[in-house]
Amino acid sequence: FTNEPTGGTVTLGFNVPQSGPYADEGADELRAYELAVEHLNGEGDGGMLNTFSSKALGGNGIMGKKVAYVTGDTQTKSDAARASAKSMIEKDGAIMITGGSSSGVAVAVQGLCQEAGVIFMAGLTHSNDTTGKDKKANGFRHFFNAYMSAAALAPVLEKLYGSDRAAYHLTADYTWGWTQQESIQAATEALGWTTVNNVLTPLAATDFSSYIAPVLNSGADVLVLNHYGGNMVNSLTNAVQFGLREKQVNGKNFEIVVPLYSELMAKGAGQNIKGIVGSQNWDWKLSDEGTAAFVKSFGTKYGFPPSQAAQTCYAQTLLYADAVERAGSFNPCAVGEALAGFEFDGLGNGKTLYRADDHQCFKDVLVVKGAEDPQDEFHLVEIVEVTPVDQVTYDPEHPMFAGGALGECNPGA
Amino acid sequence: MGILEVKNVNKRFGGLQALGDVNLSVAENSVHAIIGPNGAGKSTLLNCLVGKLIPDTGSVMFDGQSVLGRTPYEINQMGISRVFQTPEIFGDLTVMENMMIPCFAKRDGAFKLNVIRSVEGQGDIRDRAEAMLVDMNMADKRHMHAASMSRGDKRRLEIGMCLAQQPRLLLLDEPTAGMARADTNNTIDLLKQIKASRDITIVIIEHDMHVVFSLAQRITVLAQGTPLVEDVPEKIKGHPKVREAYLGESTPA
Amino acid sequence: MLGIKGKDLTLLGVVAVLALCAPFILNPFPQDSAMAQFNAGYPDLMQRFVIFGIFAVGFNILFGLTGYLSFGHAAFLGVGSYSAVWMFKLLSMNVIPAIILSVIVAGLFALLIGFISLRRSGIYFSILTLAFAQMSFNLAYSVLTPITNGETGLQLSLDDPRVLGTSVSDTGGIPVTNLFGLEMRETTTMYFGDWAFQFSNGYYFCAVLLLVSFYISIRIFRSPFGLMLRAVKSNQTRLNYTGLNTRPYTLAAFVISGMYAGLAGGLLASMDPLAGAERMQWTASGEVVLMTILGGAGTLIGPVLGAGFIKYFENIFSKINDNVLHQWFGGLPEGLENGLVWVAEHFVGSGWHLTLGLLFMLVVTFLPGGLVEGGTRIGRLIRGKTRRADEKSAQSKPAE
Amino acid sequence: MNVKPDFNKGKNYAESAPAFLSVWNMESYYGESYIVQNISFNVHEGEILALLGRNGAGKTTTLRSIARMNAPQVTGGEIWLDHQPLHKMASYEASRAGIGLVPEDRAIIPGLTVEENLQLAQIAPPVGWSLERLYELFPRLGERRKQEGVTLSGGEQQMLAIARALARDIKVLLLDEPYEGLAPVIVDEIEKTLRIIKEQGITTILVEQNAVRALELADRAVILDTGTIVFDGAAAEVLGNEELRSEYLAI
Amino acid sequence: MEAILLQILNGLDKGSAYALIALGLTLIFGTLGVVNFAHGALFMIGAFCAVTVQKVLTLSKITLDPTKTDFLGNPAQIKTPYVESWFGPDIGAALIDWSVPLAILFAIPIMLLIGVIMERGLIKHFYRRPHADQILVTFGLAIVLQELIKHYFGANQIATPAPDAFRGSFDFGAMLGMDPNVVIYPYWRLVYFAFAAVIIGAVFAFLQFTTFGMVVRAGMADRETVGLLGINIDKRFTIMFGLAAAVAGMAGVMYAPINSPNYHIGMDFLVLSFVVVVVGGMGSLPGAVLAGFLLGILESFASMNEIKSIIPGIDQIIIYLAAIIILLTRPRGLMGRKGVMEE
Ligand SMILES: Nc1ncnc2c1ncn2[C@@H]1O[C@H](COP(=O)(O)OP(=O)(O)OP(=O)(O)O)[C@@H](O)[C@H]1O
Ligand SMILES: Nc1ncnc2c1ncn2[C@@H]1O[C@H](COP(=O)(O)OP(=O)(O)OP(=O)(O)O)[C@@H](O)[C@H]1O
Ligand SMILES: CC(C)C[C@H](N)C(=O)O
Ligand SMILES: [Mg+2]
Ligand SMILES: [Mg+2]
Repeated sequence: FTNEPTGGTVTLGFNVPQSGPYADEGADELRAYELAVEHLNGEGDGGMLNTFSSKALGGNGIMGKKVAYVTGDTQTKSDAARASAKSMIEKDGAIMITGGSSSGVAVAVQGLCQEAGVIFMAGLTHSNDTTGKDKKANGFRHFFNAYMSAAALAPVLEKLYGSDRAAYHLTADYTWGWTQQESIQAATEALGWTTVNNVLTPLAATDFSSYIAPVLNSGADVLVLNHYGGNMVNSLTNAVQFGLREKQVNGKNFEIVVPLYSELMAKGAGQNIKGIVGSQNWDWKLSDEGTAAFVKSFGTKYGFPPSQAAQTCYAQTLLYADAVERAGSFNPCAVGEALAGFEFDGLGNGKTLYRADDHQCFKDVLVVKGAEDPQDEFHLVEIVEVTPVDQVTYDPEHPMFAGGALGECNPGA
Repeated sequence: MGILEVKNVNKRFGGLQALGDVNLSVAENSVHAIIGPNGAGKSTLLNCLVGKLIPDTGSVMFDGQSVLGRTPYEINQMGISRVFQTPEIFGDLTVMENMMIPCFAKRDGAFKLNVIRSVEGQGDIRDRAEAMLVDMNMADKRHMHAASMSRGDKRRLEIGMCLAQQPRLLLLDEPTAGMARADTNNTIDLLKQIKASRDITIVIIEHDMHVVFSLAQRITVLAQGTPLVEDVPEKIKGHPKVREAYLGESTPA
Repeated sequence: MLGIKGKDLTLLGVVAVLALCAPFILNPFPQDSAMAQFNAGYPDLMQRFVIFGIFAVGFNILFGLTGYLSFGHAAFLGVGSYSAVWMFKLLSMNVIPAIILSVIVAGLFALLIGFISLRRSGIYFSILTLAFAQMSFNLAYSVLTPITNGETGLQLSLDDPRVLGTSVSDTGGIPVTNLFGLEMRETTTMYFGDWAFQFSNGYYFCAVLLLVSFYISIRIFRSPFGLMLRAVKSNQTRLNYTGLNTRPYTLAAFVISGMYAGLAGGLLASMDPLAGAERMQWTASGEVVLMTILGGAGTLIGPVLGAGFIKYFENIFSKINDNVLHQWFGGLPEGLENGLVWVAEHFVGSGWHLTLGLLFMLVVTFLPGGLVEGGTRIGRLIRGKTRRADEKSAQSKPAE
Repeated sequence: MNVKPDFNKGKNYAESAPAFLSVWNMESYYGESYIVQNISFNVHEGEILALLGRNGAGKTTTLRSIARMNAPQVTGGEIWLDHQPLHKMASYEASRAGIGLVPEDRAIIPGLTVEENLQLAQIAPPVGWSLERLYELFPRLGERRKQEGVTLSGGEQQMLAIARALARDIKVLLLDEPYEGLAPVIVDEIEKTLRIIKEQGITTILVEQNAVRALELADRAVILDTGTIVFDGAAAEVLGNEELRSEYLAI
Repeated sequence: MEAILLQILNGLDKGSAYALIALGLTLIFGTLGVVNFAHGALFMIGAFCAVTVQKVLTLSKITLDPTKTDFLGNPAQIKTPYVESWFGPDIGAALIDWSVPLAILFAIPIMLLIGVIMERGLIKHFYRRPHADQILVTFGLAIVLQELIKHYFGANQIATPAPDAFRGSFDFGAMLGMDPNVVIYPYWRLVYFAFAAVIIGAVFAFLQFTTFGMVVRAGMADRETVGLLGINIDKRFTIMFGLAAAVAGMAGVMYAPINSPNYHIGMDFLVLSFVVVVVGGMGSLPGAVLAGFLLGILESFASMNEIKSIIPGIDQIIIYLAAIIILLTRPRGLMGRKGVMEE
């Protein structure tokens, strides 16, 4: 199989955005990867190795081989990401690729890994398509997805804002935006909300005022921002500038919802984020022992708590290593088999399942809110609710995920 | 009927009437000079002939065909070549290459997608350009960068380039301005020689009366955009109005 | 030979040797040495070198010869890629029809855009091409998603119809691009002691096309057509008054360089069957401009050097992380090691852009003619200072 | 034979009268081409020096070198104007020291009116003739003061260029082919002007292809050939020297 | 009707941003003949002046509070900004609140300095070089500046709010007698618009009515001749560059509250502002301003739902489409002069 490790080391490829708008997330991912490698090689305090329910890993590398790694820059472009991944595979002999920060990139790199015959641990990607119509046998996703965000958010939204609401959507015009919008619209309409409008905005837009300006007069009383990163920071800032949050429409307070949240975005949006609801994959303030162990080793090493990006990437590295140990082989097909249907706990998300049908991970989802009065710059987000996994689970044949095929695993040359 | 017929041409620049009702007829195979004070509109008139400017009214016929509404390259392809008042040459190319381009234009017309053969291989073009350089007394400068020549040399090169096209009508806008006396004389001889060896009509604008009187068969004096007189050189020389408005007292004969 | 001679033939020969021996030349360091990071001899990067070399060579036909600075050439590259991927999806995994279609479609696209943009010159032309390319990019990125698959990029899938060929390979995967059965991704590795050299079919296919492209570009440079293009750059007025219509010349140059871009795009897709919209973005158009200027606009070999230079930094420098740095400086005392790593890490890994930016500035400031001029200067240094004296005496000869 | 002029002792190498502008062993290059090849000559206060020679002889290059333009590069020699070392100056400093150049292409500044072109010359010290005085000398310019400079006819542009030089307080006027392209009447007029300027005590170097006219006006002449000086003497001497006339001037 | 008024307002505001950036760009472009790809970076640095001032004002004294713990279980740190402890909590808080306007004062000298250093150290060697070389070197510089900012401030956006007094919006519609909440406009954008108008007016007056302006205009057309007239044009070009940098910087400072800045903000604006400059006509200041507003308003209109439903995706291409149409119908853009940058 491709890049079978023969010497005393095994090489992993960490392909993260080092430039472009997601570079900060990329940097945090990289920190987590380095930490994971440290722990796998038995250095440091072991982090979540100690809390992981599977005990196959012994801190002596993977199957006795020391873990080495290479890093690359995806530039948040499918092209560059694939080039970078290719060089990891061709030049450095990487046996597994992980990372990324955009669904487009993840889908593109996943396709490459499938063809090259290596395992892809998806990292940050939230579009339904990654494990929906674009799923691949060699690819696995630990992160949650747009459907899950919507499913987790809906009950909270109902509780907070009632079931008689009219929503106006602004949506980033690409795969993640579309699936996010579709999901949240379906979930809120099920509550009885109506959807006034859905406006697609160019990904490159930086000033959203012309999209925000007509919202107040449209009859909507909720604005859903299906935006991420800079898009979200800017559209939210614009919305607040236009005074949307102080207005009353239909006799109710006007509200803004941001389905996909992150601490880094909260930082960019500053005060504007206060009280705004959204969902997260994980948060360092969770109280389980896996989280505590991870936050401790990450915080000690870097001086600040990890982001959800870091936790996702850390967990995926451990999961891959563990699967190799359990399979007793680096062969991607064996690893894939070990991962498919694997159920575990102790990595910070509670009980978790890698579903065999689509390689999507199922676990609890957090609903969070911008803190009203943050005690320091690490407490910008507070947890509103931990939505149990059952509530966000869907059928593999759900229409939002249908189409595409997992295909066969490919061990490569 | 002359080969070039200009009828009632008017041209205004904003408030300035640069040309007012210009009529001009140039006989085939003659040398016709246009003289006149600075700013009289001589260059403007030439511009109207080659498509650089479009007259506001009037007509310009070359060999029975109107040149108005045609692009400069079409007009050139009809057989009209022009030397500019400030030299227009290919500064980035060598003198030889400068000379080859009009030869290509003559042979291939306005456009030919000639990507396969090499310039080196075009013996006929090379020979013609070489011959022209010899005629212009510039053969030793053939590898020089055209931009780095002195002004007089640039002007000679430009004349050579126009002659290389073997035009039927050659328009010269102060061809010997700034040229050393020796080269001025050479140019006069060259023009005479070409005139003698084949059919060509020349319209020349010049302030150097030595050149004008050596070459011209007829002279039009332009003043403030309108022709003042038109006559043979001898008559012009003595014309009182012309002396006053243009020649001055110290004109060498 | 081949209708070219002298220096040009030598140059072609040098490029041929370099291209054929690239797997050796680019992998000068033993596999496990600390310097192995600098090896660039793996298929993907070698392919990129030659493909972007083709792109830049074509761009140079327009920019280097006519001086028309197109800021939208990436659009043709992108169009070429999309055409090729569609060919793979619909017709066959053979690269030949895909590449032919790429070149044709890019050529037609260039004809359309060139026809309109060439009505203007100078910066106005640049902005027109930029506007067209950005429009194409935005359309590809979202509006035309059914054709381009938006941000993700157009990929092959298991249910492509593929008239001449199968949708799914025997092993259940997506079939591989090939040249009449010769798989593009197939790579043979040769070991010499600690050294490993990779020979990839795909690379050699691209390299042959680079040689052909380069050869054609030499012919164009030396042809009457090339002379006319240089005349366009030098003085359009004179050209017009010499009876030549500049528009078809510039348009032909534009289309030819668009076809080169299409070929490059088609090859990119043939090596890795994905067409991302970003490759049409202005930054991508800017990149080929930078490659050409950096290497030496208007020179034959410059663009290829420039392309290699930029791609090397993008792919090699971005992958050096502090882990690697610690390895390099590992032998030194701790304090010194950390100091050096701290300094170096600003310039590599995520700092690779910084290094690239600095190099742009240095090269263009000190070598106005680009890398080629650097080469010339070194050559002159070696040959000594005798030249200048010669020139002096030549100049002082009487002019007439 | 070339001795560095010694201003302090009021002596110099070629003439007994003190040199006002002295060019000493000057060498100029365009890139790698050696154009002006080690030339030396003197100009005396108040005289008109005709600088003659064929096309490409290096006349323009010499003037530009004296005016300290960016190109050509002067690589050797010294230029002294009234005890000031011009060779150490940038062009704007040379202008302040008293050099006024009327370049061969006249260099009227586009986008500026006639009057603005003149005003521009009076921004930096030292200021010369007033605008009124200039308009008196060139009434045609006065009539066209609001017109954009570059739309003037050739002769008018020439006048403007000379007027612009006079608008500064200059010690030496460098004229590069001022008669080129001008109608004979205008040439007469400009010649008259040059005489007036001479009466003001301004020293002039005149480059001109119309050698006879130039020599009639000038006190002294220098003839250049391929970058070297082949004659340096009284103007009348050239007119009387058949050999010089035919060899270098073809007159 | 209201929708149109709303979009015009929006366009004005976007237009002022475009116009301000394009103004500086065309100043350098038009006066010095330099294609400055680093101009966006200057705008970005301006925005980061605002960030820096905010950071400096919020520099805090750290005390440990044993009653609370931080995320690692250590005693929590309590931060009090120095300005609050020095000037008292009220004045201190007000200073922090007004950090963006204060940053203007800080940005002007900084940007002038940066501009002067840039011109003296780099740009001046490129006046006589081809535009392509200028593009390469300034693009290189832009990358370097950008990477430096990224290195010190990170890649994420940094919130830089406007003073509290300018938060929220102003109900234009209600003022004109329409229903409330129909035509609203944020206060800070009004400020931005007014600010842009003042700067644009000042620059115009400066170039048109001062001798300095005339010299610079002359120097741009023919620097050699201007030198012949005894004028040290280099010095003036340096000042001009400093000014253009200051304009870009101020535009950046004031823009920070509208969009939280990140290191990339300059590049995002760069291409668009080039389009604006060229559509306006090379070297024409009024052209740049006109084109800025025109394209800003067009962009606003194109993002109206009513229009998008007729032509899908029009909002993504409108600027480029408009640019193409304008350049094809008006050869030198809206107000370009003949011969500038046409070779
Ligand atoms: N493009 C233009 N715009 C405005 N005025 C112009 C333009 N071209 C020429 N003129 C004016 O038209 C008049 C005639 O100019 P023209 O160049 O034809 O003169 P000329 O007879 O060739 O003079 P000269 O002998 O000095 O070259 C002049 O007053 C000139 O200023
Ligand atoms: N920009 C330049 N680059 C390179 N060489 C140049 C340049 N300008 C002039 N030369 C060369 O310098 C030499 C002298 O030129 P210069 O212009 O001084 O001659 P000139 O005596 O003024 O002639 P003319 O009477 O034709 O104006 C010529 O051989 C010319 O080719
Ligand atoms: C970075 C991810 C968490 C979200 C991203 N916008 C996506 O495309 O999926
Ligand atoms: Mg004329
Ligand atoms: Mg000269």
